[in-house]
Amino acid sequence: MTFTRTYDVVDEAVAAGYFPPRHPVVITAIDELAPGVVRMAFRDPYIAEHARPAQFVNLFTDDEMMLMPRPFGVSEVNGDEVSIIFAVVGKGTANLAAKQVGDSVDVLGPLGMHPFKVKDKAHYVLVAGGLGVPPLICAAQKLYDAGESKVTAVFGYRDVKFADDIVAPYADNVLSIDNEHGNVVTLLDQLESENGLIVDGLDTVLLVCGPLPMMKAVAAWAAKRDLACQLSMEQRMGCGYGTCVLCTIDTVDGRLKVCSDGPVFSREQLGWGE
Amino acid sequence: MTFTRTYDVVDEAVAAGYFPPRHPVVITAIDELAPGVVRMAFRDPYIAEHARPAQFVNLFTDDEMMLMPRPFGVSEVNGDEVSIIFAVVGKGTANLAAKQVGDSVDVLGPLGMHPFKVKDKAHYVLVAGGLGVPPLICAAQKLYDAGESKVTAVFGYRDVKFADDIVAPYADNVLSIDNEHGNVVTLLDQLESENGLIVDGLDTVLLVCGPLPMMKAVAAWAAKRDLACQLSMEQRMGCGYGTCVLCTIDTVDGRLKVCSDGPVFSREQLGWGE
Amino acid sequence: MTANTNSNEHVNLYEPHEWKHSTKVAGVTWKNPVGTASGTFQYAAVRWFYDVSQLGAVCTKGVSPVPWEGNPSPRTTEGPASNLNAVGLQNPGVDHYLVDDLPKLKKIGATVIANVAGHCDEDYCEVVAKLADCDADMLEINVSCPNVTHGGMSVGTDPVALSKLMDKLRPMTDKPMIVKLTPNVTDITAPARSAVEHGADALSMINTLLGMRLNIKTGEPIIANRTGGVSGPAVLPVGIAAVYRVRTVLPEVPIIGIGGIDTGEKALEYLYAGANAVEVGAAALFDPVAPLRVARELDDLLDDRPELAAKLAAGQTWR
Amino acid sequence: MTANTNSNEHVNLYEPHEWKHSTKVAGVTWKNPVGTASGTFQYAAVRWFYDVSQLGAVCTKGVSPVPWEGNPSPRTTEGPASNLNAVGLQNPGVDHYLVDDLPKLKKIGATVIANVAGHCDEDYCEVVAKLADCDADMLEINVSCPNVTHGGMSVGTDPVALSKLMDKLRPMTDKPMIVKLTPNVTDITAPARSAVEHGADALSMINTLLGMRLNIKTGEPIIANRTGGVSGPAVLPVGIAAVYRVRTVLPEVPIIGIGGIDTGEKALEYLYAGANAVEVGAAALFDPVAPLRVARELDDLLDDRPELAAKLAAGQTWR
Ligand SMILES: Cc1cc2nc3c(=O)[nH]c(=O)nc-3n(C[C@H](O)[C@H](O)[C@H](O)COP(=O)(O)OP(=O)(O)OC[C@H]3O[C@@H](n4cnc5c(N)ncnc54)[C@H](O)[C@@H]3O)c2cc1C
Ligand SMILES: Cc1cc2nc3c(=O)[nH]c(=O)nc-3n(C[C@H](O)[C@H](O)[C@H](O)COP(=O)(O)OP(=O)(O)OC[C@H]3O[C@@H](n4cnc5c(N)ncnc54)[C@H](O)[C@@H]3O)c2cc1C
Ligand SMILES: Cc1cc2nc3c(=O)[nH]c(=O)nc-3n(C[C@H](O)[C@H](O)[C@H](O)COP(=O)(O)O)c2cc1C
Ligand SMILES: Cc1cc2nc3c(=O)[nH]c(=O)nc-3n(C[C@H](O)[C@H](O)[C@H](O)COP(=O)(O)O)c2cc1C
Ligand code: FES
Ligand code: FES
Repeated sequence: MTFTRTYDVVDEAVAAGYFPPRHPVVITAIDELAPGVVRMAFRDPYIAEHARPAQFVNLFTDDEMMLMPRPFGVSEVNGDEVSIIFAVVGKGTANLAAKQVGDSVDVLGPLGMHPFKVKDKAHYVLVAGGLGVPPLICAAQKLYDAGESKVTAVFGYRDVKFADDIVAPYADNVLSIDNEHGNVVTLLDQLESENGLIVDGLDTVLLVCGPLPMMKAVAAWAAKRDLACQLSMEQRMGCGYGTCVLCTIDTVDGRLKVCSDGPVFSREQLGWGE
Repeated sequence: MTFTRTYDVVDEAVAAGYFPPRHPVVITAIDELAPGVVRMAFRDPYIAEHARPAQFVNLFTDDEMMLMPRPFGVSEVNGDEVSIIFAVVGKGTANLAAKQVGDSVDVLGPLGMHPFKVKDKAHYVLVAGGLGVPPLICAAQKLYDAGESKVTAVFGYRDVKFADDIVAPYADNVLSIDNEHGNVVTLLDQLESENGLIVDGLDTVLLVCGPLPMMKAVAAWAAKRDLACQLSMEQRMGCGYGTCVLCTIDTVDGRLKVCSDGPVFSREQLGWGE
Repeated sequence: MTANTNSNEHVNLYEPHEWKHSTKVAGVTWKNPVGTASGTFQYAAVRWFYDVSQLGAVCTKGVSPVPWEGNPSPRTTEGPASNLNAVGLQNPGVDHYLVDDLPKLKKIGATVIANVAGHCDEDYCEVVAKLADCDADMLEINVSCPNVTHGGMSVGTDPVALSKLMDKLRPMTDKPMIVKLTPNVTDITAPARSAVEHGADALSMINTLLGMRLNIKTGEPIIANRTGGVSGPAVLPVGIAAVYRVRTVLPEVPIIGIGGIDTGEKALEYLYAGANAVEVGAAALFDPVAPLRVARELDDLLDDRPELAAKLAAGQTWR
Repeated sequence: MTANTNSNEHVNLYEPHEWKHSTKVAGVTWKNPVGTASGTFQYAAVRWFYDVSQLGAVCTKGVSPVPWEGNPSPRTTEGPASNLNAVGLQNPGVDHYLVDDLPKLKKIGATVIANVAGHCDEDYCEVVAKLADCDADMLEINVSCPNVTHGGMSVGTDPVALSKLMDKLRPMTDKPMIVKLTPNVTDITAPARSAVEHGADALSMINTLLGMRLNIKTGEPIIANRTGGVSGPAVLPVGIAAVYRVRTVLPEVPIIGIGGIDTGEKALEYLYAGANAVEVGAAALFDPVAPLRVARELDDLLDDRPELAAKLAAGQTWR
């Protein structure tokens, strides 16, 4: 092959007015937040600059038996450094989890044409279940940087509360719960009864990511109260950038692509909780 | 998977009375003898103890896109260390050449049920062309250790004479030539005219390995003089241990397997130079 | 140790490049022998990554008479060195294509192959009727999708059904018509002959192999459609054999080789097997710029093969 | 970081092992569901590496009425995650088999499947006649080798020819007869049905896919036979789809799943697709002990799947 993989391709693409192709980045940190839950950080100035909440990156294993991309939501950005948090659920995530600081990994992103909309001043309630936290950490960080809105994180975990500390610096309020004690709806009810839904005169907007049943329950909860509710969806993907139509979900507008028509959809689009 | 690859499997197999399966070994040395010609050494007590001249080892790349074994003749054995010498000719050898000291590589061997026969006391003329040198270095070393025979190395190279120094300690006489100045037959003629073919009363036996045309020419040369001539053959292989019948060559006895009916065949078997 | 036998020189894909080696497929000149494979190229997505007009050709996603919603999700998983897909030809329909993708691609100067999908002969006819005088440079009739049913299996597996279809389509347009064949047949030379005898100007092959994966936690199929089409590196030898065998029985027909191409070397192997050009599919899922990279690698490899390059430029092939 | 989600505990393959999960194929009990695939197992070679009687079954290399010399060399090359082979069924003939491999294997207590090869119906008949009362536990009729010709293609691609062959073979023996199918067909369920309707007690699938590679330095085919059969990890999804589809139309017939198996997990996937047992082929080229390792891995995986394990032991399947 005449072409080596180098980060140079990012600069070359950008100089020519294009989006960066797949390229290698250097891992700057990798650690286990909870059993089987890994945080990985890598240096990528382009993604760091451009990533918006609920956008994701495609990571590639170094085993060509597993060629398909593994998509992960961007969680935090610190300078040039981009963090993701993922659960080891199969061979691909096991391969990625075995990487060391200083190793390189191939990445494509940031992807997802429709991220969370966080421009309006509001009371954002960030509702996540399990490995749904990364996009909401990213949302919290952006909202915190903008400094105009109120942010309440409502996180549900299976057991270890691995993301509370991470989101805390960016949120006004962090509520969390594990499976044994209830779920995020328990927390939402509690939030409503304790603080009401209008905080400092700001309307409540729900940003949600997590397992399907949890998202449906939250959408139903929001629908009953007529709250705006944006949900970040998952689907098995091919390309991640809109070329293969492999990642569709059924919406009231037909079969839409999670990668390029999403990953964020409104509950109206999903027809949930009507 | 429940099974990890470890050198332990060698001991386990041997303890149970079996031949070792594929197993990882640690690379102890790797350097370039000539442009594109690599010597690699690895620690493998089993192979070191059992390898006989013209036996080979199957090496495996760490890229599962290239699953087939790469067979290489054992060249030298020093204590627990086994050396091979190979040319980088394609993607597999390029992958192996990119390894570093301390890396591990999977190996199966020693393979080849019919090595050079070097038990008889004789004047062994070791004739090699290009990357045919490894089995002859191995033969020289075994003959030197036995200490009974006379050894003349007759090596033909494309250009750099990368193996003269390696074989020298084990040979009574080293003759070599590069393509620009002739070929091994030139040297054999010279040897015959200068020393005659009976040295110290010992009959001459030719052990040969190299490119096909060169081997045929040597076999013809030997036939004319009615000299014993053993030739180590190559063929694209599947298993390397006799199970797949993928490595056949045509002999007077029919299609035989290079790996388990060879790799060494007599010129009579090959029907060459009659 | 790193033996420096592979030139690992980095090439900037974004700098202007004069293509050195063109090809000709059924009279249409491609600026290089590398196109995209249908279903892995959407202009709206790929245009962000590179100037797609640089490719030899772009083959667009299959279009049907009306919008199709395709199969339910999940639609994809992976195999060893492969992708499995069961899109089921979701697409917004030919009318949308004619006012959106096609004019945009022609505006930037791309050589365009319009891929035609159908569930029955009438579908194909309706689409070809609408494309008969459009701006596309070539039509590719996809009679080989394993993920839609057409009386039980795709029309491309039945030489007689294929000949009847071609007899209807051929009179409808003067555009060069490529028939895209499936490897899921006993003998690919049979539909190949049938297509050519009934008016195909060129053939492309292969479409995906029928395949399946199950989840060993649940014991159930991963893809909602259960089976899907296998593509990517794993299918390379199957695609090469298909091209070689068809070339052997049809020495004159232009052939576009498809299946498992992700490097210039693999593209070259197809050309030696007898292809006039190639299309790159799944590789674009693993890297958006793969088709352009393959084209550039091949352009350099052809420098050392003047005989092959000359044949291709003249519309001939290695075999 | 290394997440310790995979148990990387090392297991000694050579220690005595009590198999926990058996299977039953056409009335024959296998001590575990993993056998060798024909053509990748020769007793004389493999016996050095492990006690082959430990396997569920050993399927031996195809035998013909007289010794065959097979194809010229080179006979092999590789594809991405695959092997290509064109042995052309070289073997020393059925008479040799009856006095050499078979008695040796039966002496050590192996469950033996004798694989039968032929160029024409008479060949198969002659071999089956000689094997009719031998010690082999099962016969596997290989009607699916892509590397030998039988009127242009293998008899396994033509359901009618296959039914005629089976009508001849079936009355010749009471031994359980497995018919081994090729994936190189338009619809694998057609020969499957035909075989079963004409007396096959079980089916095995898949044999190799037709494939090819060329040398890009010379532009010529690498294998002397030009095309060869593709096997190994790359073909996994194709084999699984074949088993699943046949299982769907033939709910009762015992099926042996073959193709791309190199781990217990992949063997398990075949069982979930509907297979009663599996055979391991090319993996033995990459590691001689692969079949035994797969068997041991599967034996552990079945511990957590009592429902599946119970069905297999009773001669039933997941689907
Ligand atoms: C937009 C998006 C964002 C995501 N963000 C996160 C995140 O921040 N953290 C996190 O832990 N996980 C996230 N996921 C899920 C994550 O991509 C999968 O868990 C991961 O790909 C599984 O890979 P594997 O090889 O371990 O699993 P395997 O099951 O071995 O993978 C086989 C194939 O299926 C695909 N696949 C399997 N599960 C999923 C899934 N749930 N979603 C999509 N593809 C899947 C894999 O990508 C691969 O192609 C996200 C998924 C999407 C679509
Ligand atoms: C018994 C035996 C001993 C050998 N000893 C040596 C040695 O000591 N030093 C050395 O440099 N070479 C030796 N060779 C040749 C060596 O095995 C090949 O050069 C090497 O496998 C090429 O691998 P590759 O991936 O770089 O080439 P590729 O062409 O990319 O390989 C593709 C496939 O073809 C096979 N292949 C390609 N060329 C050969 C060949 N000449 N012989 C066998 N298989 C081939 C490869 O193993 C692989 O399976 C020996 C071959 C045999 C059979
Ligand atoms: C996601 C996806 C969608 C596809 N859609 C189409 C299609 O609409 N029409 C078509 O003719 N082929 C389609 N194909 C097949 C490809 O064009 C190509 O023939 C096949 O994938 C083999 O090439 P590859 O190995 O390079 O992917 C599709 C393939 C993939 C992976
Ligand atoms: C070298 C080789 C030789 C084979 N010979 C035979 C044979 O003689 N008879 C047969 O039925 N199948 C033969 N096969 C096919 C295998 O038995 C098996 O069906 C195929 O390789 C797919 O399984 P795998 O992917 O595990 O290899 C052969 C395969 C290989 C690789
Ligand atoms: S993953 Fe390819 S379109 Fe969404
Ligand atoms: S390589 Fe398998 S028998 Fe020789």
